[in-house]
Formats: sequence, structure tokens, C-alpha cells
Amino acid sequence: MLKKWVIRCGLVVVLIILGVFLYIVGKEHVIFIDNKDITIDGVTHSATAAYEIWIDGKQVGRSALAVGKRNSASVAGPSHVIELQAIQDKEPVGEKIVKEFRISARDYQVILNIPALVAGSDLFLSAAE
Amino acid sequence: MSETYLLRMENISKDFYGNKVLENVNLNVKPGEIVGLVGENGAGKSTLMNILFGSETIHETGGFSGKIIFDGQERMFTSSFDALEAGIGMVHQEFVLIPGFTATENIMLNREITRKNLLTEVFGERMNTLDWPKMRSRALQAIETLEVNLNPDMLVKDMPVGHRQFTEIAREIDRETTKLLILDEPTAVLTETEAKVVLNIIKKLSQKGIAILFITHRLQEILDVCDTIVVLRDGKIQKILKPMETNAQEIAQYMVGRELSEQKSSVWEEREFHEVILQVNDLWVDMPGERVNGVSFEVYKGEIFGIGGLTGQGKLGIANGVMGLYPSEGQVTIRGQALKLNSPKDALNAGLAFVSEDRRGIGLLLDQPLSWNIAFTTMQVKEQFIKKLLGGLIKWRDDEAIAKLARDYIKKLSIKCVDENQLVCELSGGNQQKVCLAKAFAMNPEILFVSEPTRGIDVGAKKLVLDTLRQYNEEYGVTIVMTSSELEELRSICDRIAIVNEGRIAGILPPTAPAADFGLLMLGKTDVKEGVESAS
Amino acid sequence: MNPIKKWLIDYSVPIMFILIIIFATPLAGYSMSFLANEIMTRMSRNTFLVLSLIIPVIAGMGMNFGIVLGAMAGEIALILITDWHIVGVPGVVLAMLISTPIAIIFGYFSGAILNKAKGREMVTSLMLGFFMNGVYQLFVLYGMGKVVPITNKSILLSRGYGIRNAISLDGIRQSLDNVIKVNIWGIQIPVMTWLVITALCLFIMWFRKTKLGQDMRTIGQDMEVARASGIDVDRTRIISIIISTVLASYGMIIYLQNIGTLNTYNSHEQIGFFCIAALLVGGASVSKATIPNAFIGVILFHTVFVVSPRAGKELIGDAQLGEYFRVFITYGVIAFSLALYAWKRKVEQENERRSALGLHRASLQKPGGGGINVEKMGN
Amino acid sequence: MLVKIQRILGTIGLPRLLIALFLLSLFVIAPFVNVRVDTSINDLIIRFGMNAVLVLSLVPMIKSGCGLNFGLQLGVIAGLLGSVISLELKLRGFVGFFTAISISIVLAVILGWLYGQLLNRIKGDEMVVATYVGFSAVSFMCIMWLILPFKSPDMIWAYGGQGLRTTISTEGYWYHILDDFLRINLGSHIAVPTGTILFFALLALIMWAFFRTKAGTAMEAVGSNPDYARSCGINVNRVRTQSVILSTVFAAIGIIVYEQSFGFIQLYNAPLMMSFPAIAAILLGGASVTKVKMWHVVVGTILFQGILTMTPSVINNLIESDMSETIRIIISNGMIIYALTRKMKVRT
Repeated sequence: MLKKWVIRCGLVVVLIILGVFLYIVGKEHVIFIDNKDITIDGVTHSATAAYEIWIDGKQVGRSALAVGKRNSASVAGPSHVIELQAIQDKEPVGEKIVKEFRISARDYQVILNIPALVAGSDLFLSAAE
Repeated sequence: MSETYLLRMENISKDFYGNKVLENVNLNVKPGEIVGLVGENGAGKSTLMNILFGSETIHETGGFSGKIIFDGQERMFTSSFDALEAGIGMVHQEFVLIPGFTATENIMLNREITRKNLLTEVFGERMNTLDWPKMRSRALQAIETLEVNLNPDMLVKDMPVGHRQFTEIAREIDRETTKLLILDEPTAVLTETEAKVVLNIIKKLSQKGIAILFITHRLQEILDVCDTIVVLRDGKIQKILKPMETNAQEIAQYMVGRELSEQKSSVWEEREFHEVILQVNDLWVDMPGERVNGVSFEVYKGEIFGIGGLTGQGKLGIANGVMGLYPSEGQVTIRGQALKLNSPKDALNAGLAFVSEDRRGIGLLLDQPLSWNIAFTTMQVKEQFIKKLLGGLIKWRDDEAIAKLARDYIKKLSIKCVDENQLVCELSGGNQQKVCLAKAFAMNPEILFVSEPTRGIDVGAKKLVLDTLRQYNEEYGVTIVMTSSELEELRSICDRIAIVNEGRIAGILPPTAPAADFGLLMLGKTDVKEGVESAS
Repeated sequence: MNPIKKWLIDYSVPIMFILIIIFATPLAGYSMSFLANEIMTRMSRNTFLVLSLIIPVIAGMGMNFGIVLGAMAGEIALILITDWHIVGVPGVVLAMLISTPIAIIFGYFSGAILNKAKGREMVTSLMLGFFMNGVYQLFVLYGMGKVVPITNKSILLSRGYGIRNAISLDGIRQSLDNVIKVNIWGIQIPVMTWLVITALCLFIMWFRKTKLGQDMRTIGQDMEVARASGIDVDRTRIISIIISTVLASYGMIIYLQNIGTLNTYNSHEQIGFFCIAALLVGGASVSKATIPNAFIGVILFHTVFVVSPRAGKELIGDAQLGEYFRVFITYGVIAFSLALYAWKRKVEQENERRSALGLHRASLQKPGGGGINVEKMGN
Repeated sequence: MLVKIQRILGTIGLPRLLIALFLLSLFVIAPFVNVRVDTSINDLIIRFGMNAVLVLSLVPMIKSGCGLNFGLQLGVIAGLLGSVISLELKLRGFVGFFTAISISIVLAVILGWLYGQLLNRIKGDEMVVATYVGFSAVSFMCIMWLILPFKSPDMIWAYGGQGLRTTISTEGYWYHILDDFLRINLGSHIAVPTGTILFFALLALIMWAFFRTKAGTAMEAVGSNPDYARSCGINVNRVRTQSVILSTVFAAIGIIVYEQSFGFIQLYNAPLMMSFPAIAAILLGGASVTKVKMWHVVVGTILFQGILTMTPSVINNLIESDMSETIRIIISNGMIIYALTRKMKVRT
């Protein structure tokens, strides 16, 4: 009898955990990608170059994101990879920047700031209001 | 000594609402013993078995007094499942089988052999998968114990009746714990050969040490297989006999009881009748549970003709068949005119009226007032109590005339009620029966069929009903055909009594014939010589 | 009755449908590949729902019009995951997970009520569907956004509470269908959906062999015998309705992920009728429904559904006629099947009684049968 | 005391009492939320007149034991056919109205007979089969409305499309023919549609009288115990068929009365769900699946229509959203479920 209830409760717990897992894995996020100046903790990172952007291997937008512009992408799940390639005069310049990042399941919309990311700041990602 | 008995029932008494049905019954059964239980309807056999088997109705009606010692322990079964668990099996009169299932499935019903699987752990035992091969072999084993030829894979609905009975018995003995098996008329629906097989099974089971309680109305079977014969009458054990020391005559005697002299005083003097008013020739009636298999008899004008017999033998089917309530075939003539069968309307128009044994089912409109109940048939059949308006175009119900009629009968039959507008369902059984009689009398019938007029009503009302019938017969010369399970009742009022057995008339006796003769006829011994008119 | 006639009567509904298809398909003039694709889509969309009807039939409760309740449970779950922005296969699975407890509660409620209306299960479950539609409206139209917090403004009515009439399910649209998609001879086959359907078929087949399944079969055949043999009839009947309701909620989620839009207040309304009609068209009856019945039924029913508007247009130049025709056949099939079943059962009972009498007479014809002349009583 | 209250509750029935109290409270609240009581009462009277005959039509089948007539739509269809034929014949005024009724009675007798034959073959399953017979008849008529050769320009689609319009106005034919007959104006807000009420009273009287005749008595006996009736020589199937025909005829008349008051003949899917409100009304009035009295019709129609008139106005003003439809669904279907789950003797 006890065993049965332990198993049943266990199963319910497993299902709840599965639910939470699915919630996190299936949560859709809209990432607004800003190629704009940003000030974090008094330090200002300024946008200098246009970038071609890939998120999880898929290109965002048809062409490079110019300085001062914003683009957006929809993704599902918590962890993603962004690849950035600086573009000047329609030619790639310098190394591709690859960065892994995680989005909290609580945030539906987030803003990803390219200058901050390029500058190596950890705070390149912020929740959108 | 007590440990040699498997079952001891001590001082068992039981009453239904003050009505004693069992009184200080003592019954002892040894392992492997075959005990035959005989008695008239209402003698208390079924109640005794229901008490033993823990039937719910017993407990709903206030339980019983006395002790049951089974297998050395005092037991009190509150449900049939308790009894099953303790090792008592019961084969019911009606088959408790699933027609669309195979013999195996039925034998293993709700005792299926199962295997655990993953889902069992979560959702419990009921998610176990059935182990068909094991179930089949278990069923086969039970069938082999019976030494009958029964296909475990055959659907019950495709089986002959006998095989269904075997399946039922196999189910009971499959329980390894079964020590006592109750068989309630196991041979009633079987052919002779099938019945023989069942009797053989009974003997074999008893050799294996299983005690058998065997109820039957076929005396010969009792004499053939039983070790002990217990005769019940009026809720008491009348006699315990050994088959070698007795005969059918004696059993019947004990069963039916009282010699005539005891109550002969109430029977009137013999009357002579000459004119045949009703002639029934080879009547077959398909009434479930009361099948009639070709009966022939004549009823004389002005007499009271009784039809008796044990329950289920078909006595009730005769009146129902003549009245057109159940499908029937054969010839019925009234005053020399052929009656169209299967048409209640023609029967009523021919001057017949019927007081049904099924008072609440057929006899009454329970949720309608008294007055309606009394007048309805007459109104519909004879168009009395109707005012014709617009030249007969509108047949207006004459409520005043109906009320007057009802008041008349309330007075005449002293029906206890508030007034004629009271709903019939609020009346007591006896008064309901009087309403049924009033309904029939209102028709002014030439022949009145009355079935079980005193069933379920108290003693005082019983006498009143019978007196009313007799008075009606004497005053108006109405011919009465009365069907009843109570022989004494028939003997107290009828001029002649026909006894029905297995759907046929076993014999017709005058009420003065000895009780034992009636008893033998009821049990299917048609070779009673004394006073028997031609049976067919 | 001779066997051919009996067979024709038993299968009159499927035969009628095959005749309609033979007549109407050439009229509609669709290409074979279009038809095949259309039917494949509709099969993958509907079969799961139709299969959810089978278990109550086994338990003798007839067609469970109460699968509408399951559909509602599925819809509530879909509204929630849409509000939470859960997408893709996880969204579908999560919706199923959420709908399960809701469907269990609905199923328990439904089963308990049907236990109080034994012998009238079908009309009661039908009314229950209508009734719960009101309760669902109360919850979704007035409760959601007020009692249940809804953050996604795009699914709320402009007044700030209550769900809109139509919600786009873009996030999970055909996500299950698209997990594995195979193209055979131009027919798109959503393999994953079919795997789920197959799993359900296997489950039903396995379930029939469990103790619980056997108990349900027993109850379906004879409730009294089942009770006498110690089976808890009421509880088992409730379980069968719960299973059906839960499966229906999954079925509804599969159905809607394929369609891609949720008509908040209408999607479930017709589901009961269509599924039951489909199952009956497949040759099922109130007391017997099998997996092949479900498949054949979905194919036949939906073929007629696809071709009838075009056929109607070709026939009298009005596509509306075909629309009305398919509504008519939906109701007509149910009415016809139920009536035919009730009538057949009555006739069968009559026959059984008669043959029992015949048998009985035959058994009395033995010598020594009491001297009654039985010969002239021939049937 | 407590026992007495329980007994009263038992006879009235809890749901009935709750709904009556609910309706009463709506009337009490009404003035406080700026709803005029007199206009509400006016609405109620008009709706009562419109619907009462339809509710009345359920009586014969309940009395004869056929249960609730979930196939009421068959009668409605006969009534609709009668109406459109009368309009097609361009008959106006009382002539048109009574022509419509006469034609539909003939059709209703035929349909009712067929329907009765069906119901006699499926005893015990009447209600579920009747529901779908009703549904399929309505959807079959959808096809018929489309292809029947009606020509009157008042009825067919204006732009030369095929078939009849979904709603046809009775204006100019027999709009308000009964409503305006002897209409009594009480103040500026109450206008009693006397003719309609009288017409209902007449039909109710006929129904009442029928159950005082030999045939009516037989019908009641069949309903309360078919075995008893059979043992009294009554042909149960024939009586049942009579009751079905009677119900169907009254339903046909009922829809015509409805149309003249409402002003429109509604075709196509409009009659699809028509049986449910009528059934809910009679159950609210105190009827059960097997028992009914004439006053149940009146009380039930007033209660049910009362809820329908009062909830939109009062509740809407109270919580500022239209919940009336939802409340209607819950009350009417809940009432039917309540009746279906009551214990009753089951005879086959």
C-alpha cells in the first residue's frame, strides 16, 4: 500500500518536473537585437560597425544590421548561440564572434545589445519592459 | 461432535416486518453430505439459503436470529462475498452468466488470473493483464472435475441450456476454497439427460468432500441422490428423513401438511354443475418464468375452479394467456364461441375479467386516483361512464358517474381510504387488492380470473378477499377461475382444483382429496390414482 | 432473417456512404492526389478523437457525447500555453500534461452524472455537453483575465478579460505533424502524429486485455451479473468515462495543432457529432466499436465531407447545398444508426424469446412427455 | 417545522425554487440599475405569448410516456412549411394565418404519424433518437429551402440567388395578427397582446378537454402504466402515435403563433435548437420526464421567459457585460440534466 502511494506521488512529482522542463524548453522568447549605444554601470559602449547576425545558426534579417538599428528573432528554450560578423562595405571584417547565452524562462522579450557583447560585458542581455 | 459437521445452523429465525418466515430452524451438514431441501413455495427454503449466503436483502430487512457455525467457526455473513470467501458457493435458479463471454471467461468471472505489468504499480491491480492460457487451463481443470464435455472457448449464448448450467457449477467449484455448494433448482430448466448429468456431478462433488445443499421440486431426484432429506413447511423443519426409509408419498405428505379434517369446516357442500362455459384446449403460453406447455381443461358455469402448483411451473401463465397478456397458441372457447387469443380487448369483450397476480405492475395505475383505477377498464371497453357530446363525436369522461361507482365499491368492499380521489399507491396491499377486485367487478364479467388474490396481504384482509370472491360467486353466479400458490386457500373455496406441473396439468382433484395427493401432483407424480380426473 | 439481409442491415450505413462516394467523387472532379492528401490530413487530425470514443462503448455506455468535455479541457490547456508562449512540440506535450487533470475532473463529473442516468446515458451526455458549454463560456469568457491571470494581451478581448473568439496557435501549429514528415507518391504523411495514433491503438488493444478492460466488457454485457460477481460497477463506469475524456482532450490538442487556429467558443461544439458520426459510419454500433471501425469511418465520412460541397455545386450550382448536405448526413447518420440499433435490439430480444420457446417445445417432443400432442403445435 | 419545509422543498424541487428566487431578485434589483419593471413585464407577456404554445405542445407526449419531445423540430418544420406556402399564395390577414395553420396541421399529422411509427419501434430510447431525428430533419430542410420552387419575391433572395431567405418578414401578411387583436394598452409601457394570449388559452382549453375524453384518459393510462393499459384492451402503440401526432400538430401551430408575434419566419438552422428551451421551460414549471400538469406549462413559460427577459437587462447593467446567453445555456441545459438524472421507473 505504502509502496503504491510512494510510486504514485513519485509519478506526480516526475510529471510536474516534466511540465517545468517543457515550460523552460518550449518557452518562446523574442530577442530584440540592438546595434545601439548603451551605457552599463557608467561605461558607454558605442556601436561602430554593422553586423551580420546568426542565432542558433539561422541568419537574422536579410542583410547586416546597421548602426543604430534594431532587429528581432523568435527562439524557443533557454540557451542559444549568437554569431556576429562585422561588415564593412559589404565585406566581412575580422573574426566571427560566437557567444552562448541563456534566457530566463520568466522573460518573454529580451534585448541583446551588440556593442556590449562585442565589448565583452556580461550584461549585454536585459529584459524588455 | 460439533467438529464433524461442516455447517451447523442453530435456531435460525427470521421475520419480514412481523411476518414470521423461519422459526427455530436447525440444520446440520457434514462434509461431503448431500442434503435435499424440499418444501412448498413460501416454506422458507430460499430465505434460509439467503441467510446462509449472506444476501443483502436479509440485512436490509432487519437481519435474523440464531447462529451459523461454518467450518468450526461462528460466522455471520453480511454479503455474499463474505460467504464466497468462507467457502460457500451458490448456483442460482436464474443463470448468472454473461451470454457474450466464453465458458472460460464466465468461469473465471472477476477471479481472472492476471500478470503484473508496469502500470500496475501506478494504477493498481486492475491494470494487470489477463493471463489467457492460465485462465483457460484453470477453466478446463474445473470442467474436468465435473467430467462433462464442455468447450471452454464456446460462447455461453451459443450453448444449450444444460451446458450453461455446467458452466455455472464449474464456476463455483473452481474456487479452491469451496466446501459447501448450494444448488437452487439446478435441474428445473434441463432436459432429463442433462438433469442426470447434473445429478452425477453432484454425487462426484460429494465424493470429493464438498457438501451439497440441494433444492429441487423433483422428488425422484431427491430420493436418488440425497443422503438426508429436510422437509420445510411454514418456516419450520417438519421432518428430517433418510431416502432409504421413505418414499415420495411420505415426503409430499409432510410437505403439504395438515390433513383435511383440520380445516374442512370452512369448505362448503359439494355443488353440481353441468353447463361448460369455458373450454381450454391445448393452450401454450410464452410467459417468462411461468411457461404453459399445452394445457386442456373445462370450467363449468357457476363454479369456482382452482389452479394450483409450485412457482415457476406455469400455473400463472394460464390466466395470463387466456387474457391475451402473453403470446399464446391453442384454442379457447367461451360458451361455444372461439376466443381470439393474444388480444386483451377480445377477451374483455367476451365477458372475461382478470385480477392480475402482478398487482403493481399490471393491475393498477399506481399514480392515479382510486376512482380511475376502478372505472378505467369498463370505461374503455364498455364505454360506460361516458357522456356523448355532439352526437357521439366527443366521448366526454363522466367524472361524476366514476366517482359514484368508486364510492359504491369503497363501501361494498370496505376499502380503507380517504376518499375516491386518493392515489392508489398510498393504499395498503390489501386495499389495493380490493381495488383490483372492484375493477374486475365493475366489468360485470361472466368469468372472472383471479391470480394470487391474497399474495402479500395480511391475514385479516386475506379472509375478506376470499369471502368477497365467494359471495360474488354465490350472488351473481359468476364463474371464477382462481390461481393461487396457497393450496389451503384453494381448498377452502374451490369446487375443483387443477394442479399444474412443468407447464402441464398434472391432475384435477376435488378439494376433499387428501393433501398428499395434491403434494404428489405438484411434484410431478402424475400417477396419483385416487380421485384424479383425466389429466389431458 | 437470412445472413445476406442481416449483413446488409448491419452495414447499411457504411454501404450507403460508399455509394455516396462512388456517386459524388466523379461529380466533384478532384484529382486523386488532392483527395488523397486531403484525406490523409483529415485522418491524422481526427482519428485520435474518434478512437477516444471506443472505451465507453466497451463499458456499455454507448456513444460518449461527453467527449466535448474533453475537448474543452484540451482547449483550456491550449489557451494557457498560448498565454505562456510555449511553442513547438514541448508546447503540445505541455498542453496535454495540463489538460490531463482538467479532463480527469470533467470525466469524473460526467461519469458520476451518467451513473445517475443509467439507460439514458446518450441523451444525458449530449445534454451534458451543451450544459458544460455554458460553464466553459462562463470560465473562459468571464473568468479568464479576471480569476485566472492572462498576461498575453493578444488573446484577450479588448475589454481586458475574456478570451477572443479566435486564437492563433501559430506557436504549435502542426509542430507535431512536422517532426517527421514523409512524402510518398505526393502524399504528405505526418509520421509523428501517426505514431501517436498507433500508440493509442496499441493502448486500446492492450487495455482490452487488462483486468479493468475485462471488467468493463462484463459491465457492458450485463451490469447486474457484473455487480453480482463483485465488480464495482459505478466506479468502473466512471473510470471508462474519465479515460475517454482524457483521450478526447489529447485528441482535441492534436486536432487543433493541425488546424492552427482555436475558435474559442465553437471548436468543441461540433466535435462530438462529427466523431460519433464518423465512428458509426465505420460500422460501429452503440454496443460494439473497434479500431477498424474508427479508421474506416474516418476515411468514409471525411471523403464525403471533402467531396460534397463541390459535388453540390456541380449538381445544382450551389456550394451551399453541399454544406447543408454534409451537416444533414452527420445528424442523419447518428439518428439512423441509433434508431436502427434500438429497433434491432428489440427485434432480437423478441426472436430470442421465440426461439427459446421453440427449443423448449422441441425438448418436450420426446416420448413420455406427458401425453401431450406436440406435433400439431408446429411453429 | 423543518420536516414541513423539507416536504415543500421536495415538491417544488430545489432548482425550481432557486430559479424562482433568482428571477424574483432580478425584479427587485431592476429599479436600482435603471431597468424599468413595467417594460420588463411587457416583454415577459409578449414572450410568454410567443412561446407558450410550443411549450404546451410537449404535454401529450409526456402524458403518454414518450418522454420529452426532443424532436419538436418536426412540428416546427410543418409549421414553417405551412407559413411559407401561405405566403406564397399571397394570403393576408386572418385568411393567411389560418391557411398557414391548416396546411401545417395536415403536414404535422403526416410527419407526426411517421415520427410516431419510429418512436414505437425504439421504445426506451425515444429521447436520444428523437434529438437526432430533429437535428437531421432541420438540416434536411436546409437543403429543401434551397431547392423548393418558391417564387414569391418577398421570400427568395433579392439578388436572384436560389432558394428562400434565411428570415422572411411576415409584415404585410399576418404580422401581429393575434398580438394586435383586442390589444389592451396599459399605460405607455405595457401593451397586452390579448389575441395571442386568448389563442393560447383556447389551445390549452382544447388540450385540457382532450384529456377529459375517453381517448385522453387512455393516453394518460398508457403513460402511467403501459402494461395496465394493454391489459385493459388498449392498443398502446396506437395511443402513443396519437400523442406524437398531437404534439407535432401543436408544435406546428406554436411556431406560427411565434412567427406572427416575432414578425419573421426563420428558416435554415434557426429551428435547430428549438426543442431545448421549450423542454427546459416545462421542466422548470414542475413537469418531469413522465409527469406533467397543465399549469406546469404556464408557470414554466413565465419562469423561463422571465429569466430570458430579465438577465440581459439587469445583469448587463449590473456587471456591464452580456452574460445572458451563458446563463440561458446553463439554466436550460442544467434543468434538462436535472430532470434526466431523477430516479424514475424504467419500462421497456
